[in-house]
Amino acid sequence: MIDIKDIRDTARDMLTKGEARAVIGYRRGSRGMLAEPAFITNLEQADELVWDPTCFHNLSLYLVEDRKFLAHLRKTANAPIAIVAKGCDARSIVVLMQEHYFKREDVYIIGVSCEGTGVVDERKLAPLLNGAHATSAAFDGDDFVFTTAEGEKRLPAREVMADRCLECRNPFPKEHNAVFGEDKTGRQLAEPFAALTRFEAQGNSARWDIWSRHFDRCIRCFACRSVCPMCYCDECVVDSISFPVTAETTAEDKANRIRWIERSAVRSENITYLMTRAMHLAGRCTDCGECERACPVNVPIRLLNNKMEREAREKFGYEPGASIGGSSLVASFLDSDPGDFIR
Amino acid sequence: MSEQQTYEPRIVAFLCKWCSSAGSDLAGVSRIQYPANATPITVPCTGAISPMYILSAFNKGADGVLVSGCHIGDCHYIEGNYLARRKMHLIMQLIEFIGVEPNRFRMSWVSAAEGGKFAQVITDFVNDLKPLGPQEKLKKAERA
Amino acid sequence: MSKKRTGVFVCHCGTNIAATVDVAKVAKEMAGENTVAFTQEYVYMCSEPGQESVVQAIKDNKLDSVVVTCCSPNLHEKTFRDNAQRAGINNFTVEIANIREQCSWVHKDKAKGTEKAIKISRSVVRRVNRNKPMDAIAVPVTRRAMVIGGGIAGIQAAIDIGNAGIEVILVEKQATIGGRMLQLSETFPTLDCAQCVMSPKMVEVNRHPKVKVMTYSEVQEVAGSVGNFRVKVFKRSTFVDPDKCKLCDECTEVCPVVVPNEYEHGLTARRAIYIPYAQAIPASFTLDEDACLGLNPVVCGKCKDVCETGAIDYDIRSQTVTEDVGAIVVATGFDLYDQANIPELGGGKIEDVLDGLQFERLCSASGATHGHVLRPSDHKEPKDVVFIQCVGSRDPAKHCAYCSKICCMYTAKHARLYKKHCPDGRAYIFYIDIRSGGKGYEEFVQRTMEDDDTLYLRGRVSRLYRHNGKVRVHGTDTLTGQNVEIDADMVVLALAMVPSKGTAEIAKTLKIGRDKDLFLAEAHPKLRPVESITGGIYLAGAAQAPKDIPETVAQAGAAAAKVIALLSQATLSRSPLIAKVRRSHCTGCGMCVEACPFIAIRLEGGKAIVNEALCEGCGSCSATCLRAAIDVKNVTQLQVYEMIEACLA
Amino acid sequence: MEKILDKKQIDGWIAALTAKSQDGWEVHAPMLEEGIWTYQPASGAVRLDHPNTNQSPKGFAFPQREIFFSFEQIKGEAPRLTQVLPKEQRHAVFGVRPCDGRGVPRMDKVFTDHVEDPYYNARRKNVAYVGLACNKPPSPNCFCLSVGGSPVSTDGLDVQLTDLGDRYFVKAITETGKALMTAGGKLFTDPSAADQKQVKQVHTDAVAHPQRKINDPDGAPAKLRASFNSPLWEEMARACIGCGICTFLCPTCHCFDINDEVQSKAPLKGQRVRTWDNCQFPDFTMHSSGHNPRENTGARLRQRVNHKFQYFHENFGMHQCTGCGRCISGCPVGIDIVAVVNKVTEHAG
Amino acid sequence: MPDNIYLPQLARVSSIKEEVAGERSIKTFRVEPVDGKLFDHQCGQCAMLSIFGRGESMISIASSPLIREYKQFSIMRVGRVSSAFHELEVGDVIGLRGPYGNSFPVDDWRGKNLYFIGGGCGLAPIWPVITTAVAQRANFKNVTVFYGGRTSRDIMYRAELEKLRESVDVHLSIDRMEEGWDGYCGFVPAAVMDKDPLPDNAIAITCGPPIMIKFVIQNLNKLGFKDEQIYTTIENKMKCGIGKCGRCNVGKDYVCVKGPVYSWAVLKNLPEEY
Repeated sequence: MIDIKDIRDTARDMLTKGEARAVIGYRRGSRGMLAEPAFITNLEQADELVWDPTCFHNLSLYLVEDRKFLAHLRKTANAPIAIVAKGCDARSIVVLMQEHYFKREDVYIIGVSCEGTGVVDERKLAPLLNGAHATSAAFDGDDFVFTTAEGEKRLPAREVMADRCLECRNPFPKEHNAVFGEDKTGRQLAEPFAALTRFEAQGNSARWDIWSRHFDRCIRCFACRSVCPMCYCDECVVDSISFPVTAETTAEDKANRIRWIERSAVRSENITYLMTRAMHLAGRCTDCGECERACPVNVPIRLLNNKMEREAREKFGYEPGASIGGSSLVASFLDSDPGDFIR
Repeated sequence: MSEQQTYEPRIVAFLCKWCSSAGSDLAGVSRIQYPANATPITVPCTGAISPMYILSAFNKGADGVLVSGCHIGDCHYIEGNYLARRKMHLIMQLIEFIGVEPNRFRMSWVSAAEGGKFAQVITDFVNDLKPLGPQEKLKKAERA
Repeated sequence: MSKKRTGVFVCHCGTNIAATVDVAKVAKEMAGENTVAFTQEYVYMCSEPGQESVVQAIKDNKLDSVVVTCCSPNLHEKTFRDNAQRAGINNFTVEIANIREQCSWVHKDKAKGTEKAIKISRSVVRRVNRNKPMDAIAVPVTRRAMVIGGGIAGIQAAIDIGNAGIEVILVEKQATIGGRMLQLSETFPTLDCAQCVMSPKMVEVNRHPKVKVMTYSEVQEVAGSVGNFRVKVFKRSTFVDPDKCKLCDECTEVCPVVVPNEYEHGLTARRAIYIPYAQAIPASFTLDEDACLGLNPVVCGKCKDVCETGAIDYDIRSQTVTEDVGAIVVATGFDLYDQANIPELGGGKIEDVLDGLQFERLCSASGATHGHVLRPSDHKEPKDVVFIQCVGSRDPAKHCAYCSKICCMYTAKHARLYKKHCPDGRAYIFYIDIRSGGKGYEEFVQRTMEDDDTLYLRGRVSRLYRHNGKVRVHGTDTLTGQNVEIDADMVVLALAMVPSKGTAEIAKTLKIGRDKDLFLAEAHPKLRPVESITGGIYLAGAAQAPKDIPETVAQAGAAAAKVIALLSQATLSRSPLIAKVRRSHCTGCGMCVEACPFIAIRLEGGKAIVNEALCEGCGSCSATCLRAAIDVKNVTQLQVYEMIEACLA
Repeated sequence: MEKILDKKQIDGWIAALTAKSQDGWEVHAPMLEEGIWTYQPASGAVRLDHPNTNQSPKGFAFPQREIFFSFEQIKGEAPRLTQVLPKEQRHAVFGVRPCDGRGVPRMDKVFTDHVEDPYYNARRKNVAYVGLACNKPPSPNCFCLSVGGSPVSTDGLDVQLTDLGDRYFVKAITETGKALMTAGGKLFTDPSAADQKQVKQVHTDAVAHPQRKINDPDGAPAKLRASFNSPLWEEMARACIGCGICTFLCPTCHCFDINDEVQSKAPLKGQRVRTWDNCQFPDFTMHSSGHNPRENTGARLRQRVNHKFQYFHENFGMHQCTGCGRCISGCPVGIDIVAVVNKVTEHAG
Repeated sequence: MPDNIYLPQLARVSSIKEEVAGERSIKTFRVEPVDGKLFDHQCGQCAMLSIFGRGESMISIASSPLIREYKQFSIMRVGRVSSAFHELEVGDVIGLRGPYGNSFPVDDWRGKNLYFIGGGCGLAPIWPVITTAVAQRANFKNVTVFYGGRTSRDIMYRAELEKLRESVDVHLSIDRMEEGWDGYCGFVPAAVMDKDPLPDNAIAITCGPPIMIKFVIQNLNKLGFKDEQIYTTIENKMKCGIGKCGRCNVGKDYVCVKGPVYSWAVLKNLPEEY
């Protein structure tokens, strides 16, 4: 069990000694039980830090934001930034460093092990609370404890945990500067890729029927990519809502942006967007599951990413976020890569 | 005539300049006949084929997409086809995963000497595409 | 900036295109393209009047770009680019739409052919719209050449290049140069002694002031491109200093190790320390590291002890040498098809069934039997000898599809050599048909049939097996329709020629293609027969296709001429179609750096930078970049995108 | 017109509306699909037991994608434009919550003020909203009472339903509403005095239900004006990821983009299309030069909040926010418009 | 205003003139109606120009309202739509809708001295006022035009400016000295200071790069011009032109409706979101 006091002490310690210019962590938000991202820069704020089953966010996103912000100001950081990171989040940080987005010494990783559990899936929780709204959530061994107006409700974590956590193989942040919680790597709460396997068991046309409805529903709010630390491109190639302009940018550059897809949120365009995103996350997605959680219309985006992840793992022996110096999935190859699909 | 007979699949064929495009030239020099359904786009190397090209071709209404390059070990640029093999594997898996017929995407190795093989690859592809009918799943609707 | 003004020139190619493509319709459709300011069709666009009309149209219509819809760009891209340049248009705004090889020649249905031709043309028009004029990159040339393979082809090429005053490095894998030709006894059709022809050549090349011979060496790695290759050569240690070695042979007498002699095709044995042939160049012994008891004086050290000149030194290390050259000739020669693939003919397991080269060694005065034809099993003179042609050749179902070209001739030669050695012996030749094109070749075969009383049997041999100390040969004479059964004392197989074992490896190292039969591929079967598909790399000899000696020597000379022509230029122009980084979009993730096969990209200040001297423009970087921050000039993602659009319009 | 409709009869009413003879309404009602409530064409089995729909019903009059016109041009000729107006089809949207009902007049303001938007009008005139009062707040983030609304508001609605257990109390708000009810004919019965009493009680209880609260909604416009340069904006937007959830789910967000979608380049064929846009996207206000008047998430959060609580109020005398709470519930990172408005207004004094 | 405000009128390009060459080139397009007549406009108003298949762009109308046969637009090549404009040829047909926005209160300025201060492509939005003032020369007292470009090649409307000298004062400037240049050398705000214009009974109208406008206004204030005497125009990204698409607002006002013309007295009190 992680004692939140340890995290708070670490944060305070880092700030006091000037070893970190900020600590990115979680704090209680204004919406019921939910935690929200917090940017701690002074000692008092450190006491706001929380660690509970609603700490969904992959905070490494904010490391990306931080770098963009510094770049915008043309500043360099005077001290590292500290960040609270779960297993999946820490792997994201590794991928970001693998892609030279920042250096190892720029980040102080306060690892938190999810131990035997993970984060809650609000959609699984809601029916179990019978319409009540939880005002707090806490870890307790293999259970989650929720407070509602009707009193305390204890539920086995497995029943309300997010699929991504059930299927997680590495709930322990291997890459870290400090770490809290027990290393339960190898715990097997559910088969890895269980949801994917279930989905894939269906035939081609059944899969299409399901996906076509999902693709129809997408409203292209881009929450999936906005919430994703890997989607750090200044301009998304497939459908951008931003365009980096520098002194070197010519009118021609601006005029010649490729419109791979239209802005219209129609099925064909949504598919191309989501598929491109899946391709671009292949070998980079560490299955933090934030895209799927953020999606306001419940598109199971994780399945797409999982599919790529499993292909990479099974066919190319590739694990995203395994090492900072590792090769990238699509920029490397092995002689033994499968080629039997080629005529 | 039934629709099946009149339907002619539209194929975009990405050919590497050194092997498959040359192989396609050889098919021409050898006058080996094959269906006219595939429009070639010559690129320097299969390694230069972005997965976006495949998705875009389907988005713009291709019934099938072919990627053809040098045999493994023969790449003019040493490793381009290795990189392509990996990328194309992923994109093919993804396309199939969402329920698009896997036969709509094809990859082949055709060397500069394999004119006959090139013709065969196109012929087979067209034959495999015909029963599938027009590709509507990924295609941008004319007017929606 | 204003809109591009493209001219589209549609070629009929006589009826080659016009018969199956409605050329007028193609021109009309192209005229509807936004950027097309002029269209024209003509019966032969590549002819003088055709080209002249293009120049005129460019001038009259102020065109800035040209699309010629005609044959493959491999044929006339340069023609039309040069032509357009005469009219003041940059080379790189001229593109070819291939509607002949990739369209009219392969489709009969005119409606469909026309439709496809329009799509092809339209896609190229859209591409050209985004083409940027640019200048070729000038690169200095390294005035040195390398020849890989020290057989007759390599030696000839090296001498020819050296004679032009250009430094050459001749790299040979074996301990001596000379290759296959040095193993032959006499050569057809003149029956002159191979070694008598070969030895002076070997000496000449070895003594040539411009040629450096590296034997016992292999090419490991090649970087760079035409004009500037950097080659790493692995030079194996012979443990013998050739300058000190006096060829006294005392070392072999004390060496306790005996292994089969590969230079004699296993007909004899050699020691761990040996000299391949008496005429070997360099004239020095070689210590076979693999066979030696361990290069360790404690274990053996007898050769070292006995060597008076102190030429043997166990501490000489193998080394990797880096050589900068501007051009490379590949002459890696041939091997014979592996008998193990043909079990019905003994699969290489019957002692008295020999291959052609073994028989050459038997006939050779320097060979195991000092020129006496004796059969291996009992060292007796064979009285009935069966020669079988086309073994492994011309058999697309099971073996090699091609004709090995020289077997008819050397089998006839073998029969005659045999008859010379054993005038009372009987020679039988199984053949499919006789191919004797070549100066004096047909006469040579006729003489073999008539004067030397050789029995030519038209047909295939179905089986060979040992029978009462002889080899029973089951065959059919298709002329009489009779089954033939011969109990032979010796059988000689004219095995197919295949590219030498190292050829696959060297092709990979050099990035040059191979054809369907795995010989090295020439850039064009007719017009560029000695060039590989990679600039600056040339082909000579049997590594490219089966051929005889005069043809090999001719090709070697041609390759040398190409090298000389190339290296006579002060600078070479490199294609400017290389990668370009869009810095605003580059995040410095380094994927392109990793994907680049040419180590042409590096990260600097958080952005990718392309080394223009190394980039080959393959585009692997561009397809790998997640943010389209790197593109190959004139084959940009935008251009491909628009081509896709055009194909599906 | 006030009537009682047995819950079992609602499908009958819908059937009556859908019937050709009754000018062919297309009826839409909230359905649960893949874990979310969406408006879907309804033919039967309608049970209005949804909390609130995932997306607001604004799309009926202002769809995410609207084709303005198509264009065609052959090289050398003038383009031909063909106006594409929405199909004449009447839509009755059932189960609209009061907050979403209050979104309708706000959208009307935007699209009819200054100049009329022909596409919005063409659709709007054919949409009827059949509302459903909130007996208790359907979401923990509801705050309609703070923005001048109420769980029993009838603003923007044509009919209001109130759930009385086994039956609905049905009240026509507009003439269109009356027509809708008339179509149901005998399915409706007259309310008894007890019904009248019960509905009053339900409404009173509904309003009394605790909700989230904006502390000083009336003072907000002035206080926000005064806080334009407050450092709070950037601080509160630190977590903002710039996605479009808050605006795309909002019943009153109306920003849009206009683009040409090209099917063929030569001959030119395509359409000019309007799509929803979002003030939280970085390129929303970015000039071609790269200059962006609202450069960071702070400025963009301020735009969203000020638009709803200051600018709209200054222009039309009402808050643009109707308190549905979707932007709060939907935000992946916990940006909470109630908390934001409260914090800024508190700091403004 | 037509029924469908989003449906553009077709207009044919009748002449194209390259004003400034180079990477950020400027071309002036004169367009005439394909059929029917064009809308009337007032000085300072804008129109939404379409290239079908490319999109729309809001451009200020550079011709005088007194000219009804055609409208003129000077467009700098900066992005997607403007690049497409630069590829147009005479005879091509574009789309046009408008007019949008407010205008300069020219009628209120009768009997006053007018100072026009422009920089770069900022001459185009105030050009209709200049040409109107010249056409109705008697209505105004002194009319003075200050205009500057980075180099002499960046001066737009060169010939027109020379012709203007016949009736009004024209002071041209470039940033750095060039051979053969006989005008002022230095930045536009300094060029204005150099001539020391008097604020009495005067109106100053300025348009150009934001940084230039900022210093022009500072200098005008120094010279004694009151904020009410200074006018400028602003540009924000626009899509609809009618205050609905929600992106061009500065505070509660949509620039496409309440702008683009502002007196500094008004503008300086608005949030700086432009």
